[in-house]
Amino acid sequence: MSTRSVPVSAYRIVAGILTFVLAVPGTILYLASYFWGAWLLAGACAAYLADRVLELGRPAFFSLVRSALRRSAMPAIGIVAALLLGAAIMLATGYNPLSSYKALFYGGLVRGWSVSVLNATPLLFTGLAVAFAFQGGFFNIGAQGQYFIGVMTATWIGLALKLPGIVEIPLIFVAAAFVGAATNAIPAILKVKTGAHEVVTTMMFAYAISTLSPVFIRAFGGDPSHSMHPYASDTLPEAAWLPTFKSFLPEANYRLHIGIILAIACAVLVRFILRSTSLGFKVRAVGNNPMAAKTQGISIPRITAASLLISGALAAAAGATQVLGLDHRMYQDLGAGYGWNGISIALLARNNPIAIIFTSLLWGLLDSGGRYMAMTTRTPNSIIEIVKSIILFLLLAEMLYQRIGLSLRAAFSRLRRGSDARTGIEKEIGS
Amino acid sequence: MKRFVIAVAAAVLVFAFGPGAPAFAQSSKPFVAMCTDTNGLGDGSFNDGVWAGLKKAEGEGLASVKVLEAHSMTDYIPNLTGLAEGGSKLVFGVGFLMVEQIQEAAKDEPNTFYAGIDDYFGGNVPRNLIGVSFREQEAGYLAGIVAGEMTKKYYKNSKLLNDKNVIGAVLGMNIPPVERYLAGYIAGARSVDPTVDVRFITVGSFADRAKGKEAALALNDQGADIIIQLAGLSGMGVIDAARERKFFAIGADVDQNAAAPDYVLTSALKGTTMSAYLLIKDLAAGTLKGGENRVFGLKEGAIDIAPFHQFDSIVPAEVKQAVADAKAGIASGKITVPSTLAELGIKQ
Amino acid sequence: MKVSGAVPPVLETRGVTKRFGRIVANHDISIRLEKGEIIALLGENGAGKSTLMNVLFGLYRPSSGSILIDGEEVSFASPREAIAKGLGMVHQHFMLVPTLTVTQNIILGDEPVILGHVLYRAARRRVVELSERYGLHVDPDARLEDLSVGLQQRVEILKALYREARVLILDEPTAVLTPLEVEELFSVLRRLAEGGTSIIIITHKLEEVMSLSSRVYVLRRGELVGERRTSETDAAELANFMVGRDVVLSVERGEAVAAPEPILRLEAVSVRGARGIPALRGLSLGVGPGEILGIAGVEGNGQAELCDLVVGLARPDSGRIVFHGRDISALSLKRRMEAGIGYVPQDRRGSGLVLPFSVEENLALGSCEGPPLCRRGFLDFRALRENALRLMEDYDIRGAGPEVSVSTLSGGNQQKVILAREFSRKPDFLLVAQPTRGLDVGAIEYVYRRILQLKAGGTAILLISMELEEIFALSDRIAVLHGGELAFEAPTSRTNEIEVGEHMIRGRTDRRAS
Amino acid sequence: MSGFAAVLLAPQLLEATIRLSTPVTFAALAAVVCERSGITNIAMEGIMLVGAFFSAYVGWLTGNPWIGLLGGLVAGAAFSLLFAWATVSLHINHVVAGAIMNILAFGLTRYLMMVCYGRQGTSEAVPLTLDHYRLRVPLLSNIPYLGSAVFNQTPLVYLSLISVAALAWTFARTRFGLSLTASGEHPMALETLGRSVYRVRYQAVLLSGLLCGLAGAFLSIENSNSFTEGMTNGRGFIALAANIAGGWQPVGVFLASLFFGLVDAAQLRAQSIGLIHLPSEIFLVFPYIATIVAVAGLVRKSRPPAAVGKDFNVEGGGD
Repeated sequence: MSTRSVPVSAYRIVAGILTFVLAVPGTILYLASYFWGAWLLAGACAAYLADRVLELGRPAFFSLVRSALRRSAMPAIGIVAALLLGAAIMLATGYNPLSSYKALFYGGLVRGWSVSVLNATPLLFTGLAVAFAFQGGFFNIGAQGQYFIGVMTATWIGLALKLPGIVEIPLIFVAAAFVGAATNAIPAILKVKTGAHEVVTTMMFAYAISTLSPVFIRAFGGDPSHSMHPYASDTLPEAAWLPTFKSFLPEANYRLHIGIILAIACAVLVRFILRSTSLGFKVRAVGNNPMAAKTQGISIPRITAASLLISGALAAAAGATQVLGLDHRMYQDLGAGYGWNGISIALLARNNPIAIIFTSLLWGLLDSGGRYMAMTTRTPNSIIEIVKSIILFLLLAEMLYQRIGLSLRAAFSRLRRGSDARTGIEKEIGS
Repeated sequence: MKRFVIAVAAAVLVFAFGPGAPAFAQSSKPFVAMCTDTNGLGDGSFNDGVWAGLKKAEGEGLASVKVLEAHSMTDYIPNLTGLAEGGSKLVFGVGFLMVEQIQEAAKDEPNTFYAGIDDYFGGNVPRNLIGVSFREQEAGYLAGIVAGEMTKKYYKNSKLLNDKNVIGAVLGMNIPPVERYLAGYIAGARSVDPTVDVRFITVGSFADRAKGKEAALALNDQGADIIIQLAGLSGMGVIDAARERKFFAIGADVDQNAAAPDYVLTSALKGTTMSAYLLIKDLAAGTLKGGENRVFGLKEGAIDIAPFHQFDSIVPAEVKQAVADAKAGIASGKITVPSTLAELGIKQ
Repeated sequence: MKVSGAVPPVLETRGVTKRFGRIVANHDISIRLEKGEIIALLGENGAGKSTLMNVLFGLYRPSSGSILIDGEEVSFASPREAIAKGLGMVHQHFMLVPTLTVTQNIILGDEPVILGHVLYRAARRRVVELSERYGLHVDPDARLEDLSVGLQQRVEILKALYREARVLILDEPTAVLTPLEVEELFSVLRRLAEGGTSIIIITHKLEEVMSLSSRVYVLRRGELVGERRTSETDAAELANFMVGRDVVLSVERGEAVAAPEPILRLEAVSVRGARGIPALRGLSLGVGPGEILGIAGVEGNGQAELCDLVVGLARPDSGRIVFHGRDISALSLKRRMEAGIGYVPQDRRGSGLVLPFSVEENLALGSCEGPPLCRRGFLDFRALRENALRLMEDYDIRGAGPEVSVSTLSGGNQQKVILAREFSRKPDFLLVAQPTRGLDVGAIEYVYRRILQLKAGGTAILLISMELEEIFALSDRIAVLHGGELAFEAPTSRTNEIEVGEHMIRGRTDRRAS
Repeated sequence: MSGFAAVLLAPQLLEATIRLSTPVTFAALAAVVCERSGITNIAMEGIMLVGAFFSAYVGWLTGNPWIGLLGGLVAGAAFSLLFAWATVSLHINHVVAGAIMNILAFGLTRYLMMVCYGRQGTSEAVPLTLDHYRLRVPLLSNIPYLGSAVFNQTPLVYLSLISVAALAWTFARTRFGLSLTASGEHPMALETLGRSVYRVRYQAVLLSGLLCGLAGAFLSIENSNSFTEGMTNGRGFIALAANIAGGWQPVGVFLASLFFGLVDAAQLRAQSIGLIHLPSEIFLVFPYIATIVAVAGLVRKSRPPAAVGKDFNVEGGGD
């Protein structure tokens, strides 16, 4: 209701600058296991909130906060409930949930935080890839395939060209994104021309790519008679490696590379594309109602193709980051499941790019914490997979909450009214 | 030295784990651990083999042991370093997929020895790192001799054999260790009879049992009466097929006779067990040396062929003699077994 | 609960109320139906007629109130129980499975079976026998999707008869029928009533009420506002009841500026429909500036194809479309939009709006290519917001701010969003299809006023509507589409509803005569 | 020696085709039942895996493969009911729910491996497999070419053939089949005729769970003798493709599954004949390519059930 434009005060400028200045180093420090970076982030939050208060005025601000809290209540409840269910399963099968969870979170958030971040990096990219396709109404179930295309492209260029890193790394990213997009062009064309369902085609492409990848690795794996470990290609020259955090933060884990920063930047970029560009607007329109988009002159095939291509590019960027940042070579596919996990992450974030940053970190920490748990307790870390699927289930089953809410309300009203009437609990949902 | 390590390990544990410190670092024996690759224990192969070596050492009172399983490649480093933090003195990383990770782990944890089973490290190897690799072709060669002899000359000894002089191999994926096995196998069979027909099929996965079976059946349809499995878990399917169609299977890596005692003729043994055991023994004796690649072959006692079990009577003394001769020849260097298909003139 | 002496009504409701969340769709409704009687339930769109019928039929459960059959209170948990009690329903949107045969459709849900195995031969015999008994002829083996709409409705009625329905409820049965088919339907219904079946017909068409039913209930905004014997009332009184005031929609149309040169012209355009059958055959027409041409016709006579063709969702098989003297047949929808063609689609929620989008986003839909809303591929949020605020003010869009999702708006306000979007582009030509379907009277008047304003500004308007009233209220000229051909065309002042209705039924009389 | 054609024409190829296609046939039939009722099911992979695990586990515990089979069926049914609850009652998007079910199945079977066997990888072998009950049909098995391949088979292979016929019959002739079709084409029509769409869809998903359970049991206790993690290896997705290529018809789907099986069997054999020298991966990629081609090529000729994948909500419809 506050549409009157508040004159931009000096306070707001300061708050804005402060938010940015605190948030960026805070994020980087925290990701690098400098946990005091959290203070900077808290400061950034405070500055941001102050800015919002100044912008909206107090009542509007508090109603905004309330609605934000209400919106985040369900995910929080879902995650807690999933952990409780996981605990119940552990108890039932003879494992100690308390010590397991203690190890899980200690391992994921503190001890193995750098591993959590490393895990989250490719997942953030594939999550964005899946989400972008979703926004355009398309289910890219084969992000795994495009991931490997990205890996191959990065390996190939990394090995073939000997350029300074400042030139080569951006070049590799651009090329990987391009080839990844091109890979998705085939399912896109099949979808547009024949209607072949993308769930099948992208999946089969992913299988085909991962089957063929050894041929590629052999081509770049040096002489097989000398190579004792043929699943991997040759190592990329160091010039093509992504810089590590250690190069500017000495305490950081030496494997931690700046891929996560690129991924977060990518998430911000994707949000910007979806929200603020004409293309993103059209993608969302087509995803939500293709018929209406069409009658407003938006070309469905073109937008479908565009969202698929961008999706493919993002998945390929995941592969390139993994090669340049962590592996420095190509490994054969072992079903690492970046594609599948990308789907989970996108679903959990409801395709919101900014939320994907957090869901991918959640997945990453569950993975690394789960391993720590398996290492220090006897609990098998496959329980983590179960907990993950329960989280997904609980967060997507809105109906469940409506049901529970309705029956709770009915139960209350029955309590209040005694037993005079059978109150019909209807499975109504207002439209 | 030993005491010092334990003290360090204990300190690490206190800091790392707090109150819930695990129980495994309490004995005075050196603590030895292994990380499986993604196939995990129960693969009837490398992982099980190394684990058997650890158990053997534990049985002899040389060490206390622990195993940690990996489910994806990103598990490797945390597993490898985590075990060192947990006080392990020697950590085995199983499988060539860990080659990069184990080097980094070794850099990270200089006070722990790392042994990469099936790994070969080029260049300068860190002083706490040991590469353990094998001459699989020698095991393949021995199996090839048995298969070639039986299918050519002694097919009348068993109803499971035929007179077609065809033998087979089922491969999981087309990778060099598998290729080395196969090259040795073909060379061994040809050393018996140059006209022997050796056929092989790649399944495309180390975990698709149904397809492994189908590949073996296809080879059997083409007359192969002895088939070696070089396919990991898919190889279980080869044994399934042997049981169903009644032909001989040859196991690989470890003695797989127990999987189907009536059909597994023998197994080509890769001494993951022996190599692990030998390294632990060195460790216990304080003579373990890092910074090198150790290639275990027949000569070192890490490559062998499994006993014939109940087929001992079917396999004639001549065959056993031929195997023994080959062993001697290889050990003495008189026989050099080819390690690639290219050397045999087979195009890939 | 029996009234002593008298035979209880076949069907009765007492104080039925149905709420959806906070919306009250039916409030305290009591109706009564005697054996062999035909009653009508009259009301505008959204008056709550369909909800009431769904309550009767067990699809919805009443929030309060009771339903009595033969004087006994019943409570239906599902349609199955309603069917068992002798209720049969013919839905407005047919509940028929297009890929199944007529016989399968009729027996579905009540198949003659032995151990789960359907006795198709017996079922087919039964269907043939039924259709002969009631004169409802239809091929029992035809696939449903191959039948005409009229025949499909027969199948619906047969479905009810197959279940030995004593009460037949028909929801807007004539909406999709040609007048000839309507006559046939009515005679079938009368015959059924004579045979003892009780019938409820739900409609918003006064003539039908007068010609068919013996009693009529009028619903308005979910409430029962009147009950009359048909013989004791007339159309005017019922209309009054229905809309809640005296006069409907006499809008001051203003005279069309006589313009010799049409802005948009269709020249002998032909096109095939979805299943390859010619949908438009050599259609020619033109609309001039400041003129409204109303296309009357029964639904399914080529209106949908005409829309697609004019706006560019389909290409003609032959003939041309000329706009401002230029052939635009090959231009894409987008190019035509840019050239000045606007479109208010019939299906508001399906193809007019992106429901999860906010009002401002919906208003920007289609203008997201360049200035003023978009610069170099980036949306200008401030321009978007200003545009929305201005249009919301201009078009009286109420109920929410610009940032609120349109799905929360009422139907009338949603339609206003579409009008605002299309009108604000100042089109030279506008295609309007069914602009007032499902709107309340206030909204209808508003929509009419805006359309006429636009016309006064010199825009050429092609109005497609199934409502004759609407056509006559707005058009300067009226054309009738029948079987994909132009059956009739005349200035509004020189024709009347009877003449136009005749052509809607019979098509081109001149050709028939020759 | 013997040429390419000789190998391809050998009866053993047909046998191999049938063996390779049997699990896919079961799963594809499951897809048909589900999709014809209006539920898009991509959870087949997961349900199969759960079925395979429990078949092997119960078979190992009891020593009787038939009881193991029952265990697999019950587990498949129970797991599929969870899927039905999610899609039908909780109205979660079908594809999304299916994806979650797959993740759950992978995690669950791995977890249960640790709980039940204390290790990963491969489970204990069942003492007796269903292969033991191979049945040779007396006269028919003497038919040249077809006889040995089709009429000297194991129980679940016969059952898959019977299932195809039974389902074809079901769709053509039974009340249940008619309800399924109506539920997938026009659910509201079915609902207004007094038959609950929810109920029909629950039944359909349950039946598909049983079929997937059979597919899993085939893999673990008929074609082999123990459970191996991830042993379904994408067969659930191939089944989805077979369902589309087979035009949502039991017989069509059976033929499509056979075709995929044939491609796989043929590529394995083609590798060992030695006519063409190519990296083995080139052969291995054929089945995937064939799948894409089949789906892209055939998808236009048939059309999916009109309401497949769409949520159905009795009172949610409104206007």
